[in-house]
Amino acid sequence: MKAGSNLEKVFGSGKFAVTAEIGPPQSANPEPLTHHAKMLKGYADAFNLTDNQTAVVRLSSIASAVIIMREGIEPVIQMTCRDRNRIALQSDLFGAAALGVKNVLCLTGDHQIFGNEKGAKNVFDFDSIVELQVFDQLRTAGKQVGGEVVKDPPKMYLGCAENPFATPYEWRVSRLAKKVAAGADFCQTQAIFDMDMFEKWMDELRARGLDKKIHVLAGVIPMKSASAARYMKNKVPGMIVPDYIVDRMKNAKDAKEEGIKLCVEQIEHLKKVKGVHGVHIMAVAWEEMVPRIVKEAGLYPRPSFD
Amino acid sequence: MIVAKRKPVNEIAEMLAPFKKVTVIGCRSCVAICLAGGEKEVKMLVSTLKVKNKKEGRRQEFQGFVVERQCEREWIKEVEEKVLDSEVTLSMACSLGAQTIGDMYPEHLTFPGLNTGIFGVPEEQGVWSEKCVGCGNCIIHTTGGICPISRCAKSMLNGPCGGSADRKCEVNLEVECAWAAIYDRLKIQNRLDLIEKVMPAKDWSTGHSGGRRVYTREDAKLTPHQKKGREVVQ
Amino acid sequence: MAEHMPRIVCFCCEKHGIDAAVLAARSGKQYDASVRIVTVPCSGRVDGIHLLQALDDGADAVFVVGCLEKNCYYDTGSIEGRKRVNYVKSMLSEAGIEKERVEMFNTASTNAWAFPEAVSKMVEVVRRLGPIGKGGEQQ
Amino acid sequence: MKAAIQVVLCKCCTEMPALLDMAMLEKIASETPMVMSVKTVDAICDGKNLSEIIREVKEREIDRAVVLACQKKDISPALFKAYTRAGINEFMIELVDIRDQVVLPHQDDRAQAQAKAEAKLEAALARVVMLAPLVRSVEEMKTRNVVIVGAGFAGMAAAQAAAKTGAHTILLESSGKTVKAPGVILTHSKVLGAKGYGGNFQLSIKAGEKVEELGAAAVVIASGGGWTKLKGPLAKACKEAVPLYELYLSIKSGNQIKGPVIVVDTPDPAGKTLRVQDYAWDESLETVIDLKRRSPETLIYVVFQEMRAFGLSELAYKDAAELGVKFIRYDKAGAPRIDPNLPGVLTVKDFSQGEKLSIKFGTLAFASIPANPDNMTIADALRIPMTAEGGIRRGSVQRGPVSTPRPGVYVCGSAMFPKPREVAQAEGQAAGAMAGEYVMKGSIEFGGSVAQVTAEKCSACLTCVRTCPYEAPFIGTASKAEIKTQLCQGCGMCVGICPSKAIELHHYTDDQIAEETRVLLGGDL
Repeated sequence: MKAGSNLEKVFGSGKFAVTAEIGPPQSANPEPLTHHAKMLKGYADAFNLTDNQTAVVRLSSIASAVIIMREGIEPVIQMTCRDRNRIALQSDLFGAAALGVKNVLCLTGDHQIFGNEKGAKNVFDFDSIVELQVFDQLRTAGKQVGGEVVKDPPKMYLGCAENPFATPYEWRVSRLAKKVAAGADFCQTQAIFDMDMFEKWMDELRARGLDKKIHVLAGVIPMKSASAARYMKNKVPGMIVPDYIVDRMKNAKDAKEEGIKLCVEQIEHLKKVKGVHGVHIMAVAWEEMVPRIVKEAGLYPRPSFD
Repeated sequence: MIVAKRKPVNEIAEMLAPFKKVTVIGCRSCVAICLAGGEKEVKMLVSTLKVKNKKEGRRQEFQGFVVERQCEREWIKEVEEKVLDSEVTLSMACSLGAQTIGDMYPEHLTFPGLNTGIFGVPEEQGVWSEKCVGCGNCIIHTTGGICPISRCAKSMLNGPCGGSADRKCEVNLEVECAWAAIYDRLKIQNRLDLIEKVMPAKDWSTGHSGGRRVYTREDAKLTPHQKKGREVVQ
Repeated sequence: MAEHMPRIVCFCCEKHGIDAAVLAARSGKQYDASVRIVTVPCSGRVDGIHLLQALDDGADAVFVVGCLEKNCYYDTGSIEGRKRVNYVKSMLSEAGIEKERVEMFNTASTNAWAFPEAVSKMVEVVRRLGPIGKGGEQQ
Repeated sequence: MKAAIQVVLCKCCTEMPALLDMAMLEKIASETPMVMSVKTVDAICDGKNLSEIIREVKEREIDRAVVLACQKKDISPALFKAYTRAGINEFMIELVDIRDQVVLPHQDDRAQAQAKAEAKLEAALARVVMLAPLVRSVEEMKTRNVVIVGAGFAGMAAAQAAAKTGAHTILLESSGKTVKAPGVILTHSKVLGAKGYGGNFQLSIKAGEKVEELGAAAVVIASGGGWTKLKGPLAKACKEAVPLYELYLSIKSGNQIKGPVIVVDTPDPAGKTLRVQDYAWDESLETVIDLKRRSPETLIYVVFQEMRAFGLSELAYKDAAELGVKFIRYDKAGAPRIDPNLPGVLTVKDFSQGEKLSIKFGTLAFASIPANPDNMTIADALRIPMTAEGGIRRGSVQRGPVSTPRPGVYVCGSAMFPKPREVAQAEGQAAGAMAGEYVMKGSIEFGGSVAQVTAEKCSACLTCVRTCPYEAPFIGTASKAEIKTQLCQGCGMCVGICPSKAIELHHYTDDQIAEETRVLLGGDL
């Protein structure tokens, strides 16, 4: 056991894991977090708390984690390199561990140009791979990047994100290999709509034996409408939404129902892909649908190790 | 070279508004070449300011000229009288030129006429692109000769971020993803093995993060014995 | 108060531009006498400084006449001319001065209307905008 | 500044005095410092008056002159010759076109015309003292060779015409066909590169297997080809569309053509670059008639924006119509379109009937032939511009309809864009004659009003090098820009763009232009 988190235990047991995302509020009010925590408790093995996602200022990931932990559910905190240098990153990791957090997702972070503080000075002291490497060295060797020895190092289960659809495609698997080498234990993928392309990526991944070294959580997004599908297809860089999915959403009588149905079908499909060890459900601003999706995908109840 | 851009005329006019006598000094080096602060731009700006004053009924006296390299004291010294003969100097050089004049004549006001931007390459006439940020520790031999620190919006050291789509940078879709370019270059050079290597944390202390940098060549410096007059006193 | 007499300078290329102006005159076209032509070999010879200095020297408006861009005697000269005019326009707008005071026109040497039309457009601009600043006349 | 100025006022018979107060102009002139002589003549184009002017030049040791008359083109030869003979440099004469710029266009406004004439005179007086004498240099041509690239209709006509002038013609033909034309004929040959300039080119050519150097005083490009890359929305919507030329060849070789057949003039019917030439029309008629005769049951539509049947091709138009070919004319607003969701159907609004038509087709052709890929090599070698469609771009019509922007290089026939045979031949004759005449002058003149770099001010920024269409500026051994005077045409583009103001154009210096402008605006003389 690297950190002893629930998520780590699920993977260790060989069960198909489920994680979901909770977006912290754009305010100091903890209430939405507790509300979602209560609603989602028992439907996923761990919950991601985004770190100022798309560079929009939100309640901090670590604080949010502590708030949902009070409700008895397990957090995966996110730590981007956009806003912190190596001093802050290591310090925050100490802090998070001290507060009982056991999973951390290492991200480079969205550029501030997309957020609500466009005039910000970014940091990017590290990129996500360096961050993984540094955190891995901290937990295993108890050594900071600058060489300082840490007596009680943070025990963390390290995650990373990967987009199988970003260019250059030939390089995407190598990128994941680098993350594995840097110390990643699990990987969440960008939302998958193009199954063929994803499976090709998985084939390559398995060919390099990476499925034995990292737990892949395939990302899914339930869509509310055809316009959401079109938006993701055209406006989100690095996301591929095939035309037939846009058409299916467009032609549906009840787009929301269709979106849920599609998401469940996708999960069913992903369950069968060799090397996929779980799904990560990103129901952005639609968290209340997570229980239904998990149930309909036959992933309820979640395993318990207590 | 250093690439700069003229400040908007109204911003310059506002800076200069309280003064009656203005000297505008251009520079014949980098900023002339990047069409921002050579003799032509100095004359254009002075003429525009005069027309603006005419429109607004303001009276100001201008003199405009260029020096060879505004960042070097010797060149400024040659035009000292003209500089001090005005209430304010508008430097049409990069900020280095403006600061050289400012450092030489601390009581005299020196204002910037340009915004100094980038270490840039003239890609074609009228286009300059950033290709270095002066990190003080060059690594482009490992990245196919392409600098990811300056050419990637996030200064990624280990490959493209997830926003790289169609080989473009998500931050500016007009700009090529630096890592897509690096990948291609390494492929041509048959050195793709390099991208599999995890690059460790970069030491930024050689850059601006290490504090203001002064590079010296001890063998080139003049000893006190070699200096003359005022140079010795300073 | 007497109406302001416009003062307009035209930098006219020696090729199609001047030929068009001459043709206009010889075809009996009449245009406002406020326009003063400065002959240049090519509209690409025009420097932004010339245009701005003319405004400073008392012109209410300045225009450049060059060959048609696809039929320029010096091949790319009138394209250069247009770019210079556009840059001056951008500087004027930054300075809060009406950019319509500076304009580029292109003509074929065989077009007898182009030059008088350009003049009346510029005269129209000056009649609408008046001199640059109140001080223009009194100074 | 010392100067001895002569001011000449031409009455242009009676035109000037009818509007202007000549006495006032004389007074202004005579009261200006350094003006030694003021002469009013009835007509400067009258030889008698000229000799009177010149006598005064000698008597009063005049070194420069302001002449108020008409357009330079109309009076220059006689006046300039006379002044030159009297020892006054041609660049020291300031000619003011008072007739075309003041008298003719301001007939109704005597007061304003007078004020303008006075300002013009004063500006000329201000300018004339700033003028400097300039010399022109002469370089002998090393050969009398006119090299003609391409032995098609245009090239052969060019060779004939050039030979008539006495020039030595060398005809380069890329194929091995038999060519009957005067002068040297090199088959299996093409131009690879070129050095030098009009009058003294050094061409590198491939003749057979050998690469040779060839001196040329002038070059005529008659390499043929067309202008059509299949670019445009129609070509994009219908990937199977072919150039008409290919359709023509296919019909000739007896292939089955899938009907119905539509011939459209261009793949970009609503675009700005539409250039329907006689060629396209003639070729279309010939093709559709051929097809209709071979397979009368095939439906054929010809969709054109302009229908131009000149001369005898009017008969072909009639023939085609009688055979049952449908002609549809359109305008830009009703331009043909293909909906990507409905490939194989062309919709177009018939201009004459105002009816919107949807036509199913099996074959779509554009009235065009492919560009000649050799044109790019030729244009590259001679450093002349190309059209977007892959043809050679000719220069301004003021230089002559078969001139390129580069002196000594001429272009004719379909090398520019597709042309009917007769037009190509006529152009070939013109190009050959012009090239011949150019070569037979035996020398080139250069210098005079050209650009010059002040090395100390030059930042070697390359802006002039990149901007000049004639490639006259280059960075010399001192790492500063220099101007190759033989190439400089005196346009002054480099001067206008130089960020360091390191280049001046003689006769049109910044100071001269600024001073003229200032005085024209009422500034003190």
